[in-house]
Amino acid sequence: MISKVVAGPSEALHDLFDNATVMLGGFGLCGIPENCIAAILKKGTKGLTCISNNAGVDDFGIGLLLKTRQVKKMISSYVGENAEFERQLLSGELEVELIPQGTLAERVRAGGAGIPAFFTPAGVGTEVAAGKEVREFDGKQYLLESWLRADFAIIKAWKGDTAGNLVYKGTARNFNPMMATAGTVTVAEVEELVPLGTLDPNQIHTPGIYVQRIFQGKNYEKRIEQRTVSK
Amino acid sequence: MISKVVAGPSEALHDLFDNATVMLGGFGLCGIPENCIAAILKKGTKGLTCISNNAGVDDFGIGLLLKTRQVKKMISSYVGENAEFERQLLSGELEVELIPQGTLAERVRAGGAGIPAFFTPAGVGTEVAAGKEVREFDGKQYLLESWLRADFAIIKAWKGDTAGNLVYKGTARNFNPMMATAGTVTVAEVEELVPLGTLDPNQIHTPGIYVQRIFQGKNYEKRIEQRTVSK
Amino acid sequence: MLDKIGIAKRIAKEVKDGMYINLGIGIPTLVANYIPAHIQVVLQSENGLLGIGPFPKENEVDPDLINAGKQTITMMPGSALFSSAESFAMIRGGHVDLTILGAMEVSETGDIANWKVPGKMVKGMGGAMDLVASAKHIIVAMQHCSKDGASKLLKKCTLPITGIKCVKRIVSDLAVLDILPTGGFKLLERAPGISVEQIKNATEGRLVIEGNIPEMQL
Amino acid sequence: MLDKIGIAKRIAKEVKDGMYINLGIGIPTLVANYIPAHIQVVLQSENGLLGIGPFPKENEVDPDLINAGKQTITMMPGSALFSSAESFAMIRGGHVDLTILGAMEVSETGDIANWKVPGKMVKGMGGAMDLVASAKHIIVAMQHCSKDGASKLLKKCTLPITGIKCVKRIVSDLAVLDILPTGGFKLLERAPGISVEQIKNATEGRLVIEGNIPEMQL
Repeated sequence: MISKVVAGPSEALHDLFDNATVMLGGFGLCGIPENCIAAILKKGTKGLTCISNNAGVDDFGIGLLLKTRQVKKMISSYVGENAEFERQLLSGELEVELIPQGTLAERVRAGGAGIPAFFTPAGVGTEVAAGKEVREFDGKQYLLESWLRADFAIIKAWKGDTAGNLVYKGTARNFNPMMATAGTVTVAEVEELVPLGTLDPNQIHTPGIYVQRIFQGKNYEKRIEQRTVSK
Repeated sequence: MISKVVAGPSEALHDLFDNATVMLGGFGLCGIPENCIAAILKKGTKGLTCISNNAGVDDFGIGLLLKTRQVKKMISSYVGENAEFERQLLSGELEVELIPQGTLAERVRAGGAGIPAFFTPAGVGTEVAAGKEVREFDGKQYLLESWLRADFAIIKAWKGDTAGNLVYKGTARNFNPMMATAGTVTVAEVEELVPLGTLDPNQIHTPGIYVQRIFQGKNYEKRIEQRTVSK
Repeated sequence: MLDKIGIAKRIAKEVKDGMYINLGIGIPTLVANYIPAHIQVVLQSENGLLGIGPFPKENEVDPDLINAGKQTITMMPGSALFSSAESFAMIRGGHVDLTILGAMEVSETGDIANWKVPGKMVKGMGGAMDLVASAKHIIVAMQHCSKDGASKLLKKCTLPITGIKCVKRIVSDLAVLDILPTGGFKLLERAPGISVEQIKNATEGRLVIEGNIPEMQL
Repeated sequence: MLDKIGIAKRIAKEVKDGMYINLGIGIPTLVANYIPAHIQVVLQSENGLLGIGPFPKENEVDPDLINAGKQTITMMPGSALFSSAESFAMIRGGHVDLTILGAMEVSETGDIANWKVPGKMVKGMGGAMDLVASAKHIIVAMQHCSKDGASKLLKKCTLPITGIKCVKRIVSDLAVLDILPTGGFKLLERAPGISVEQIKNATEGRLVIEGNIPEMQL
């Protein structure tokens, strides 16, 4: 199998362009592509539409890209931990589209799976339903929701091989597997890049077919938002 | 976590009723629930609607239930290896609904995932599209297909724990994981029943939430349809 | 009048052996502390885990293992990890037996409002809309009235709603109530020391009172 | 006139380094044998495998590892296993670069018929309808004419179709042809020893011939 390994995030994102739509994996700060976010910051790409469940915190994750005004629009389910975000939103500098978390996850999966639209009950009767087709099945109402795809899907995995096969760890899996399937170009950063044949084929979470570029990430900070311990 | 372990297939299927809709995992004879099929044969349940990608062969798999006329209807994508099947179909004893394989897989997934309908391109312009809504997205035509659910989903896994968490092996995975999610009662037979905590949480293919009953299977024959070897 | 812990304790009594449960942030999270030891349940975290364990010891903290509230957690023997799509497939497909969540308002037809307050920063609905639209059984943990005494159990929600006709049961600081299929709050239990009259005064929506209303046992 | 191996050899030349490919049963399966050693491709088996390896040695046979034709197979280093839903998500989502399959008829607009013959036992479409409706690039391996000499490259298919406007290229025993976006079979290459006249006579649908038509190189 051909190798999809690139040297690092700069090479992986060399053709990221202004006004691109970018999916970023992660839930809160868990499982986010730290190396790629740093590279986008350095590259200075502007006008990004970011599809990500959350928007990071003020000084980490996507929050870093908000601070530098590289993000034009956020498509998320929850954006509550970020003061700069709030400021830009209230001042009208930032567009935000809020989507129920399960609908977001399924719309991304649908994007990767070639399903342009599907029915879901989430949001029926709420403002989320505005302008959407409502249809009843078996006595229950559902909304028609469409797929989401992106120019770039940027994801983080625990281990990956040179063919792009990926394994995630713990709850750092979250949105990463679906986003991997929905990018025209999918870039995966991994904590451990392993040789072909190292991963058990039965235990691969994301088959390499979805991944165009992969690199060994560095210096993972893995910041914790709510360190909660028991005695 | 509570244990879902039952003694064997008879106990697991004690409440299977005549005219039930039953999903059976497997592709060809690979990954089929051999023990449960034997138990249904013994129990003599009649009028079954079986949702399964294939219909077994004359003397194995679902073919055994066809021979005893326990099956009223087959919902499958390919039923080509079975002479008794052909005879019953031509004589009108057996109803058959043929569904494109990917549509079948996705309809079962939708059943488990609470998605009553979705759009897919498979079958547009063919007889499969008869009576179905056609809609265009981004210049391409799609059919609206509905979910599939069953009274019983009967699946086969490699390993399973007492909470119903499952791991499959090789291409014996196939339809089993989706079907596990789409049964009112899901029965899993496993080659190896292991204690709670034995399976790596990161490597579970089917979380136990989908499984109501699990048992240690016996005497797997694992018949091969096309033994093909290289020198 | 119940405090938060009282509400959590009362809700814990609704939990049955073998249930798969999703707990929202706030009071619902506290419920886990009061489930009796002989009752075995599996807690779902919608970011991709079945089988939430206790918070970790300092030396067990793993940044790759958090709950939906972004808190560090541990797993139980028998836990399973999965993606967000699988997690909400589970929720949407009706596989989670019980959802417990907070609310700012509930209507007498079971509508719930808990995600947005006009004029305040909108943080997003997270998984709440999926949970309320899909759950087989929803129990709401809430204050019966706002700080200025206005009822939060209403004829109709005034805040933007999260889901319609979904709430089945409410445990408030004053009472336990069911939403009737035909509409209305059916009073089941009074909080210790609270009179039916006090609950009447605190409930704007249609309150249905039949027979003697017992005091809750905690 | 090419035999089956000749058709497979010619199709093998269409394969590019790094491609993910789904091979149908019959001639398409043979294509794998003629892909040059320096070209690395990944073969998909729609029953849940990327990275089909050679057939197993007698002592390696594993009943839990078969291809879509139900034949025992092996895996390659870097293989990945998955469910049927994931497999067709991959196919439907356009992640497979090339699909090679057989056909009973192809129309000049790219419709394909390959699953059902009226009057004969219907075995089912299997994954064929998903594959043809979704593939980015489809090459059809087929006989140009039936045994009694009737053309299978038609204005319009006479058999029940598997998919519409999907075939991009045909490699038959007589020729290589592309389906033009506006309709019509554009003749690209002749099989060794076959004349343009012979191909004309064997093609019922609109045949487009421009310039000199070279003989294929195998």
